[in-house]
Amino acid sequence: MASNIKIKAKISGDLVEIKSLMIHPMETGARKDPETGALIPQHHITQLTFTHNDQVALVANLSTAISKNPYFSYKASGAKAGDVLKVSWVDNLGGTDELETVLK
Amino acid sequence: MGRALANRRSLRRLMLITVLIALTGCATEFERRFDEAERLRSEAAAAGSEWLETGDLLEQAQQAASRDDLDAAMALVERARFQAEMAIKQAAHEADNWAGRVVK
Amino acid sequence: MRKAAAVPGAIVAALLVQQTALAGPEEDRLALVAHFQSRFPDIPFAEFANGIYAIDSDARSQWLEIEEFPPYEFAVERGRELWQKALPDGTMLADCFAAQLPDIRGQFPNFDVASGEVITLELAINDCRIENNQPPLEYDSSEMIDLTAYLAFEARGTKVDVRVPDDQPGALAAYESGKRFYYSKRGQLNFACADCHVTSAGQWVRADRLSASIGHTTHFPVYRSKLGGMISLQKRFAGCIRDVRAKPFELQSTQYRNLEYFLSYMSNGLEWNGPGARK
Amino acid sequence: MQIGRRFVLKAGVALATIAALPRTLLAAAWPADAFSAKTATEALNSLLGSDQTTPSDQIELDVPVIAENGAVVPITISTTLSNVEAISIVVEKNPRPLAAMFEIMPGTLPEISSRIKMGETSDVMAVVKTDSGSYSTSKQVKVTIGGCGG
Repeated sequence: MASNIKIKAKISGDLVEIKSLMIHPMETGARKDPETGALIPQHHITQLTFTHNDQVALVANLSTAISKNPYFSYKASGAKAGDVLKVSWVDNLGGTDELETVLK
Repeated sequence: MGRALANRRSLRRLMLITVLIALTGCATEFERRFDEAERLRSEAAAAGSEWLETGDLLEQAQQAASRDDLDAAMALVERARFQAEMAIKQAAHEADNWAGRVVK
Repeated sequence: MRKAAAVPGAIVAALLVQQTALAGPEEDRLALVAHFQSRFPDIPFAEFANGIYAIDSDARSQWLEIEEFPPYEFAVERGRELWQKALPDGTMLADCFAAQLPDIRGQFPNFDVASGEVITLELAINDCRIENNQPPLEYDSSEMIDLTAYLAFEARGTKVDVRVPDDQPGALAAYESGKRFYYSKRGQLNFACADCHVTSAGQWVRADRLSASIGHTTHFPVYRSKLGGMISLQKRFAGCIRDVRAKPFELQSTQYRNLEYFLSYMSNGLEWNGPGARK
Repeated sequence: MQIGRRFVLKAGVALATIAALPRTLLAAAWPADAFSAKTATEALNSLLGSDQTTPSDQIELDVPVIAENGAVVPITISTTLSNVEAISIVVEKNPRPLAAMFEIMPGTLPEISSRIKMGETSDVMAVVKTDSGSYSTSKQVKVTIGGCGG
């Protein structure tokens, strides 16, 4: 199966720009199921962590106000080809996902 | 052809209703009007011109009738009939007028 | 046309009626392109493939932000995996198509002489499955959407070139039926597709600006932010028809396939640029 | 990292606790109180210990004037302030105003983009926490109810 996290990284000089997209419903808990009328329980990523070669680069603490299928981008210095980039998240229901990629 | 068939079908239904009236003495005015509205709805559908709610209105009318809320049922049938008639008129009007709108 | 200007009105009217009856698909298309180019003189023809984002700059910049990393990329990836997976009897979907991968999307819609019907990409995919003893996919299933998203992605950059063969009266009839659908008012609100997307393109309906007809079919399936998911072109037809408060038709009904045939022809010359992202 | 982990293994105690809370080693815990706050003031108080931030023109907040769709509003925040520790997004009129808080580690530039949800037209505030205080800038984003496309 295809991964539920995607990463695009672009190195220019010393800088790397990292873009990431992941599949997650990011349910607010206020939305109703159109068929049953029942509230759909809150379900959202709480913490998303980016690491470069095991060093934490960015931690995103999130609420349900992040759009469904979340997207993030940031830039970091001191990056070079061969560096290992890892993205991982945990959500409020205990779900997790992660993806590791090597910068090219 | 289709219309003749439909007429014959509704004639048969009318005969059935007459028998029912004779047997039960009940008011089947609703059923008569319902069938008429349903016939018009399917005529509009055959012309590819049925409106969004017409079928739902007829369904709601049937539900109201099964609750013995005859006033509501009649009002709903009336709205459905009106919509179906308008949709048929619309289709006839468009048959003569659509081509005039084509950009030349 | 210029000559006609000197002729009395009634004759002009008669000539116009006759012209309408005689206008073929290519005349229709050129007239529509000319209509939009005179309405939006600053928009290059190729840009119409981007729909409303060709017209509205604030919306365009938001769209470009989404395109930085569009959620449809997941659909494309899943579609690629489905495409590369053999059916149980060993057949590849690709075996059913005569064209190379980038050209498959552009082969549809077309008119099939044998069945006398318009064949869409979705129909062709299901025909392939049925021939190989597989159940057809639901038209709005994620598998179908993913496959069409992948084929749309592979077709990027090729040009729309829908054919209505002169020697096929059935093809012209299907085209004409789609055209009639597009220009006929329907529903409680009494709107034709063309009322919004030809006559009023660029104007506002409540908080939305109306896109132009040409380019409407180039970028499907699309990821709708509003839905948080992908939808097909025909599902979008159904949405528009519901919006004018008419009863939508079944996906891949004759009505929708003929409409797709007509409307795709109107986009001839533009690039296939699916899958897309829309609000 | 590597040494720390080996140390824990050697210690042989509290292993389960550490494993259950790996992120506490990496970053602060998810600030539940700030995220459940119902006003921007409460959220900032909880997050920064004060709702007072210094308006700064060294923060660039890029958001649309009119959101195409309130469910997906692109946002980019960058700043030339130095020693940035965190960047937060506060949507004042959302039921829970704090949308996100990004912890910027050394080596990471203070420039992030995301896509957020907005329930209605509101001021959107970018709050930058540095080692010398909290700074902010705000912009209004209009959210409209769609016609046919929306």
